[in-house]
Formats: sequence, structure tokens, C-alpha cells
Amino acid sequence: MSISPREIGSDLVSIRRTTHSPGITLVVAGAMIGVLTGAPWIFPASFVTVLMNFFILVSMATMWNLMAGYAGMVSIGQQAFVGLGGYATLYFALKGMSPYVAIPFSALTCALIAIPVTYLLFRLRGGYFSIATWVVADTAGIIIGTIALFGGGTGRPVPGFTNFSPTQITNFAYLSCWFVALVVIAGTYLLLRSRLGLVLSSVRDNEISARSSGVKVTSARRTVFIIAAAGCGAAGAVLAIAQPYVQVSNEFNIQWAAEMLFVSMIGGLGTVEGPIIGCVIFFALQQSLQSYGAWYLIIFGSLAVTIAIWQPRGLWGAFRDKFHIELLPVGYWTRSKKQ
Amino acid sequence: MIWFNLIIQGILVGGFYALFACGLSLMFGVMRVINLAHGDMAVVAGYVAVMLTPHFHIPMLWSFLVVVPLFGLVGYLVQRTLIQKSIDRDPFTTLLVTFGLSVVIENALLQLYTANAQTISIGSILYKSWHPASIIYISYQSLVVLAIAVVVLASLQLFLSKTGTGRQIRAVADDQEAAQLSGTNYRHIFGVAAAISFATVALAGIAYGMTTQFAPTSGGINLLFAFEAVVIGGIGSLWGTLVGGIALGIAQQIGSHINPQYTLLGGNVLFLIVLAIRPQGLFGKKSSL
Amino acid sequence: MSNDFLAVNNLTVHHGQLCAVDDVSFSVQRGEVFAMIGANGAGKSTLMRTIAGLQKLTSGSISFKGQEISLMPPHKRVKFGVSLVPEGRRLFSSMTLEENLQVGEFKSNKGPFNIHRIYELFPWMPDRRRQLAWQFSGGEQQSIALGRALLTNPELLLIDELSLGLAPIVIEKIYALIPEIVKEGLSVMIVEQDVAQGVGVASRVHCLLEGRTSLSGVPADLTSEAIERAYFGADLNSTKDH
Amino acid sequence: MSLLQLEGVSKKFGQVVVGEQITFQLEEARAIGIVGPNGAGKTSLFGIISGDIRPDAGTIHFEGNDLLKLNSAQRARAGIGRTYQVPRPFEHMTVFENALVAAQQGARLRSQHSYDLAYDSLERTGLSEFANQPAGSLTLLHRKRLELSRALATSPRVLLLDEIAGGLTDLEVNELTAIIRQLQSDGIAIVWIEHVVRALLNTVDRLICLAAGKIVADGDPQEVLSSAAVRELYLGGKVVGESVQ
Repeated sequence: MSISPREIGSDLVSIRRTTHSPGITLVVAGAMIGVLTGAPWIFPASFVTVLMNFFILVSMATMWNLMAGYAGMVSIGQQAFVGLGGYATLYFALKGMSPYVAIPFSALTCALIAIPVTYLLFRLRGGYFSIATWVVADTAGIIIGTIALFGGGTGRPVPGFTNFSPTQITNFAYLSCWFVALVVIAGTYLLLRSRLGLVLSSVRDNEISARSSGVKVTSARRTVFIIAAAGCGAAGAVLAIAQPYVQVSNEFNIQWAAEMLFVSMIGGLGTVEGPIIGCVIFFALQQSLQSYGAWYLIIFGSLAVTIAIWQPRGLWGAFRDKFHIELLPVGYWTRSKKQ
Repeated sequence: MIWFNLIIQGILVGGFYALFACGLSLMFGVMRVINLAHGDMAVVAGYVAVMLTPHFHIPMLWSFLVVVPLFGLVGYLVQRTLIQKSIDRDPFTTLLVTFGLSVVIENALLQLYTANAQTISIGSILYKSWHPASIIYISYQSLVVLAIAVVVLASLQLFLSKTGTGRQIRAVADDQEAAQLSGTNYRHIFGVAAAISFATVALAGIAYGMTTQFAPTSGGINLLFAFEAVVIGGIGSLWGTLVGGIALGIAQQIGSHINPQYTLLGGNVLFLIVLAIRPQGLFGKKSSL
Repeated sequence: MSNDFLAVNNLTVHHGQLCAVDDVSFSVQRGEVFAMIGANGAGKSTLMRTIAGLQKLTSGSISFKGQEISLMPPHKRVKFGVSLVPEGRRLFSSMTLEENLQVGEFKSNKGPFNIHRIYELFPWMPDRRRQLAWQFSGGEQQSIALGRALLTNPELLLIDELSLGLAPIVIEKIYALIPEIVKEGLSVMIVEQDVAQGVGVASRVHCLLEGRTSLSGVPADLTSEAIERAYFGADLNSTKDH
Repeated sequence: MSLLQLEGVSKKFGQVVVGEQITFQLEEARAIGIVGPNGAGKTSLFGIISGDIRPDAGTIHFEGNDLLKLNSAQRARAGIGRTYQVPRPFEHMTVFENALVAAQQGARLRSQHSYDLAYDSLERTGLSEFANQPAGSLTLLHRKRLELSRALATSPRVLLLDEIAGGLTDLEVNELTAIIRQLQSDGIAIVWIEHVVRALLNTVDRLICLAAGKIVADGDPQEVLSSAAVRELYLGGKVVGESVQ
């Protein structure tokens, strides 16, 4: 079947992809990357530990936000890929690969497992999809828990750190968490600026219009699901390295999905910045209320529910709508060439 | 004979799952809301029963007389406030809100009652069982729970088909606008459906507490069972839910027979197979998905 | 407040940004049959839904029996005496004929209609009362919807697109019932795109074109040319201009 | 060979017939209008052609290929553009990005080529001055034009227009019909559902009247509108019809 595009004049319009001051953004981003890379040598150990957990959650939440905020898929089973990523790292490490090298392979393993899973899950919509993701996570956890090589239900330590000193192990663990977060955020940002990003935004806004504009909605969704599986797998891998111990009840804990969901909702669904800001609030709350047990989660959950009902664009979304500021612009600005 | 026992045990536990699931199914049918905090409400009911009975000097067995109506009221109020607000936004929000609620409830329970397991001890004849044949045993307790489930489902069915309010509930589920044009206040009916849902799950929660130990985090797994029963049986069919619950129970028994670790896996596998082959469930219509 | 039974004043209704009803005023008197005609897209159904309370108005007022009702929720309007037979019948599909009628009867006002009376009006119904709603033909469904609305014992019955998708014989049969309904003391407002039917049964006619009033009056005073112009908004016999 | 060819297309939703044995052909660069009462199946017909609805029976061929084998995205890519009666813009994206999605996905263009096509489609409907505004902020007229622009940016051979003149003022309708006539003379075939009859009469060279899913009249617009079948359908009964004659 042939398409014959109408004759149109070329170079009608010029396109700009950045807003006001990309220079400043770049300088700030560069400085931040520098400081965060040097964090183990700059900050006290306790803060570095907090940062590590922060980066693990940021990676997961960014992936969850990509699925829910752009493709409308509310997964409460992303812990499946966190767990599979962790256990994949354990497996590769047991087979003699360095755990650090295993990170990308673990992510890839998760992506491969996600492919057949989409064919099953995509038969369901809305809430049924959500709970089915959970069934998948539950099933994966049970199966992993019965494998003797992985230590069954009690888990086992991740090997492969014998050549390093304790300080090195801690620093490398931090750097792994940080680099995975950096790659996930930068990758998500670049993805959203790409053709696929435009497609996802259109699906987010109106699925029917998107289809009739030629968007292959299901395959876009599938791509996102697979990417999110890989991203959460990488997060699970660095979680395993940080511990360094894997256990079904920790890696496959639904608490991960809850935290991903809460931070994305509070920060703002459908924005790159939202989950990061949500995570900052989450850890600020956790640190300041840490002597009060689970109260920080109760407060944070209530805050998330409140925001979902009364401020569905989230804190960053509301802020951006009001002040028209974009730290990480993904849009297109046109200027006609005729004038 | 072993297989016969597996099926018997499956049926017994299946009744319990159906009791758990019917409220979930009703709320989805009437207002298209999947209450992800459904399982947690059962656990809360268990805790309320444990907490209340010493104060009221009533036997644990009769705690449901207080707890079930109380949960009906709570259900009505939660629906008219939080859930209705999120329905007014969109289906997406109802998922986020009920999941948020679920996590908040679990952690609140953890904070208040620690992670220690609780039981509702009834210390009576119900702990005995009946052995009609050598390896078949039927616990009276499970039999009672199954009987309660069947009675609840039958009453619900009767209520929905024979009473004015019941027909209003079905009318709202069929066509919300047309129901309003017939004088139905759909928001009130949503509240009534939620009240029934909460009341039945409270009953299920107490039954659960009498059968086994429970902890603040037990809600999740029970929601999973309820959901699996609903999907296997077919969305929107009450008796389908019972059949789904029984099928789930049998699948779990078969799993546990192969390896005790595979109990839950058996149910999940059946669920995934149904999903792959017949996503509308055994008794569901295709359009309801 | 005026003495009109139903008074609609300067009513404007939007669907999102689309102005579906634009500054329309009319009144319906007690005991009359009032017909609203117009092509599809003219805003008739929106108007009916607004009177019944299913749609919010942008501006203007609706008063019934001297009381402003535009903020009343739909089920309260039913209790107050306004009942709508919606476009497309909208029966409860998982219910039987009789159950559909019972839903209408459940919260009804006092009045002449009960299920027994409906079965008299439609003698075919009793034998088939246990059949599910979707198993009936279009005309039968329309009769059930009409019965369901009558069972709330309204003082003002609104009927939206009664003849839509029905065979002429069936339409005629249902229309023949309208005088019987009026005899019980009801006022009837019908919406029709079938002009002849509307004009034939009504004591007064109002025509909408693209949300605005294009014609109104007593049937005897309206020429067919005037109706046609009001209906299409164009003279069909004019030549095509390029 | 016709550009678009429907043969015996039928569709029922339960008891409601929205299409019964619909057969017609559309030649290149022609414009057909479709009229009919509420519930006649006009929008469903578009749904069947664009792939939102699966017919129960019948065949649809586009440039000689079987269209029923394609899903709606593939049909948009193959050259079938459509607008919806209630505009459905991508609210949180700019007007330009709205058109760009169609240019990149529907017309399969990349980088500068896609920018040019998207911008050109906005210029054709007079929207280019709003290119950088969020689509959610547009007025109804501009939303309707954006529907049209987005459909155009898929580089269609056939354009299905669903009531794009509804709710607009006379002046706005005239501007819109001028745009559509221009598109037709550029070689795009048009099928236009419209109840604003005067807008149709100025534009189409053939009119189809649908009722209860069936084609009851098909031919010259004036003749179709003044045919007995159509008059009876709209104005009802014999009373009015006869007195006009």
C-alpha cells in the first residue's frame, strides 16, 4: 500500500527543543553530577546510605511513572522485576561474573522476561491489569523461593566482593546506585524527547485520537512495559549489591510498588521531575520521623491519597502549570521561516 | 481417595474465598471500582473483633453481631466521601486512592498492634472435625464457613432480585442515568453497595480470624485470593464467584499436594491459565472486560 | 414566578465547549401536549436531559410548578413530578420486563399508574413479563421505557425521540396512547425529528435549529414551508452556489 | 478501480442495527456528504471504515487492498484520516505537537520532513499562529480545525469528517467549507457527515442519506434532499411531504 505525501514546501518551519536557558540547566546538572559522584568522599557515611536508598527508589519510581503517567498502566507488581533483577545478579555472580558487570545483564534478563508477560497482562484493563501484575509478582516470588540454588525462602549473600576492601565495597555500591539512577533518568528524558516520547504523550492524553493519528498504541505500551521492567531490574540489581544479600521477602516486597506509586503521585505523574521531587519529600519525611516507626509511611500514604484526589497533577505538575518552568523540556517550539 | 480429599478441602476453602470476594465483585459491578483495600478491611475487622469482645463481655463467636453492622456503616461513609470523590475524578484515581488506603491501613495496624499474629479464639466444638473415611477429614469450622458463604451469597442474590433497593442496585449497575430517571439516588445506592461489600468482608475477616492466624499484612494475600476467585469465576456473576473460589481452592490443594510450597502457586497458575485462555472467566460475558 | 407549569427561560447549555442549546425560552401548560421538533444536532435531546437534570445548564432557568428546579438532582425531580423517557430506551438490560417496571414503581409518587394499569395499557406485557429486556423488539422496548417512566407517576412526562428507529405502524400505536395519558391529568412534552408525528399530536410546536429557536406556534398556523425552513435552516429548492 | 469500496457492510449492536448491507464506492478526489437522522449509523460507518468498529459482514477495500485486515493505526498509516464529532485533542501537548504525532506516525515522516508536514497542515487550517500553545487552551472552532489539521498531517488519501461544522457560526462554517473545498481540489477524497445541510450543499458533489443503517438515497445532493424518501424521513408522514409537492 503506497502513501503519496502531498507536495509541500520544504523548510517551512524551524524547531527549537529547549526553553529559556539550556546553558544554566547544563551547568547546574554538571555540578550536581560532579557532587553526587564524589558523595562518598564528601558526605558522612550515614547520609551516603540515605542517598543510596534514594537513588534506588528514584530509579524505580521513574520507571513506574513512565508506565502510569505516560502509558496509563498502573502496576502494583513492579516488585516482580525488582526481585528478578536482584536474583539475576545473584545468579550471574554465582556463575563468576562480577556483580557490577551483572547489572546491565540483569536488566536485560528482566526485559526478556517482560516480553511474554505483556502478552498475558495486556488482555486486561484498568484495575484488573493492576491486580494481575501483582499475581505475576507473587508467582515469580514463589517460584524463586523454591529454587535451592538461590537459598529458597531465606535467600543468600551475593558473592564476588572478596577482592575489595569494605570501604571500596560501600563506595562501589553507592556508585552503582547512583549511575543506575543517572542512566534511568537520562534515558527516560531522552526517550521522552524522541519520537516514542511524543507517541507516549499522545497516548497519555487521548488513546483514540492517537490510534486514528497512526499511533500503534499497544506496541508503544509494550515497549514501555519492557523498558520499565529493565529499569526496575537494574534497580533490583543495585539493591542486591547494596545489601549485599537477596531474599524473596525483601526483593519481591509489594512495599516497593507502594513507594513507587506514592512518590510519583506526590511529585507529579507524567513528568520527568515529579518522581525525583516525590522521592526527596519521601526521604525527608522518613529521616525526620525515623524514630516514630512506620508513621512516615502512614503520613506519606495519606498525603498521596489527598493529592490524588485534590491535586492530580502532583506538586511538580501544579508548580509547573503555575510558573511555566520546565527543568527538563521535552517539547517542540516552532518558528515559521517565512517571516 | 487422595484426590477426593483434595477436592473436598478445595470446596471447603473455596466457600471462604467466595465470601471474601463477593463484596469486591459487587463494588466493581455497581460502581466500576476495584477496592484495593478490600483485603485490609477484613483484617481490620479481625482486629476490631479481638479488641471489642473483652469490653462487651460477649463471646468471640458472636462478635460479628457488632462488627458486621459497624463495617456496613463504615463502608457507606468511606464510599460517600473518599471513594466517591475519586470516582468523580476518573477510574485511574480510584486505583491510586484505594491502594494508598491499603498501605496506610496496613502500616497503621503495624504501628498499633505490632507485626505479631492474632487469632480469634472461639474454643468450642468447631475445632473438631469429622472423618467419614480414613484420610478424609472435614473440619466443622470450615464447614460452618462454607455454610455461611452459601447463605450470604444466597441472601445477597435474593436481596438483589426481590427487594426494591436490590433492584435499584442492579439498575444502577446496568445504566446509571436511566436509574436516576426512575427516581434512584445513585450516590446513595453506591453507598449501600459499599456497605454490603464492607459488611461481607468483615464477616469474612472474622471467619478468617477464627480459622487461622492473621497479622497487619494479611490483607494483601486475601485480596489476591478474592480477586483470583472473581476473575476465574467471571466478573459480575455471584455464583460464578463461588465456583471461582472453589476452583481456586482445589487448584491450591493440588499445588500443595505436589509440594507444600506450591499451595499459592497452584492458584496463581490456574488464574494465569484462565487469563490466557478465557479472560472473561468461566461464567462471565465477554463484554464485561 | 410565572404561572406556567413548566417555564424554561433563556436556557443555555454547553457540551464542553460546544454550545448545544443557545438562549432558548418556552413554556408548557398543564394538560397540554407540547412538541419540540428539529433535525439531529439541533439540541433537542440536550434540552430534555437538562430539564430532567442529567445535564448541567450554563445559564438561564427552569421552573416547574412555580419552583426553580435547575439545581435539583435528577432523582429529586422525579419525586417532584418530572419524568423522562430517554432517547434510545435505556432499559436495564440484565433485568426482566417486570423488574424494569418495578424499578420505576419503587420510589414512585401517588397517582393513577401502577403495574396493573400499565399491563392494561399494553396487554401483551403480562405474558412476557419474565423475559429479559434485551430480548424485546424496538417498539416493545419503547413501550417498556414508557411504562417505566409512567410508573413514577409524573405530572410532566418528557419523551425523547419516541419514534427513533421504529416501524411506522409501531410508532402509530404508541402515539395513540398519548391522549390516554393526557386524560389522566399529565402534561406531555415530546421531542421529535419526525415533524408530522410531532405536529399531529401536539397542541403547540417549538422548532430548534442548531441550538436556537427557529419557529414556534400552534400547528394550524404553521405552513409546511415555514416548518421546512425552520427545520433545515435552508431552502432546499435554492440552487447550489459555488 | 475505486479508491474506497464498501460492499455489503453490516453491523448490529444487540438489537440496534447501525449498518445493513451498505455498499458504495468513492472515487479519487471526490466529496460525498452523508446525512440521516439520529441513530442512522453515520458515525458507526466512520468507525467501521477507520477501524474502531468491526463489521459483522461485508468487505472494505482501499486502493484495492482489504482494509479489514488492518487495525485503526495501520489504516491511518495507509491513508485514511478521520476527525471526531467531539474534538479530542492531545490537551497537554502544543498544537504543533498534536499535528507532529500524526505526521510522524500516520505519514511515517522523520525530523524536518515531519516538522514541515505538521506545520503545513496547521497553515492550511489557519492554526499556525497557535502552534506553540497548549491544545487544551483552544476554543471550539480551533479545536475543530485542529481535528482537521491532525487528520491532514497523516497525509490521507481519504478524509472522513464527522460534523466538523456543528456549533460554529455562519462565518466560521463558510471559512471551513472553503478549506475543505481546497483540500478536495488538492486531490483528497472527502466523506463528510454533517447536519448543517447548507455547509454540505456548498461543498459535496454527491449525497448519501442513511436511515436505520441503510442507504435510502444516493446521488446528486439536490435530488437526494428533495427525494420523497428523504423528506419523509426528516419531515415525517405524508402530510408535509404532499403539501410541499
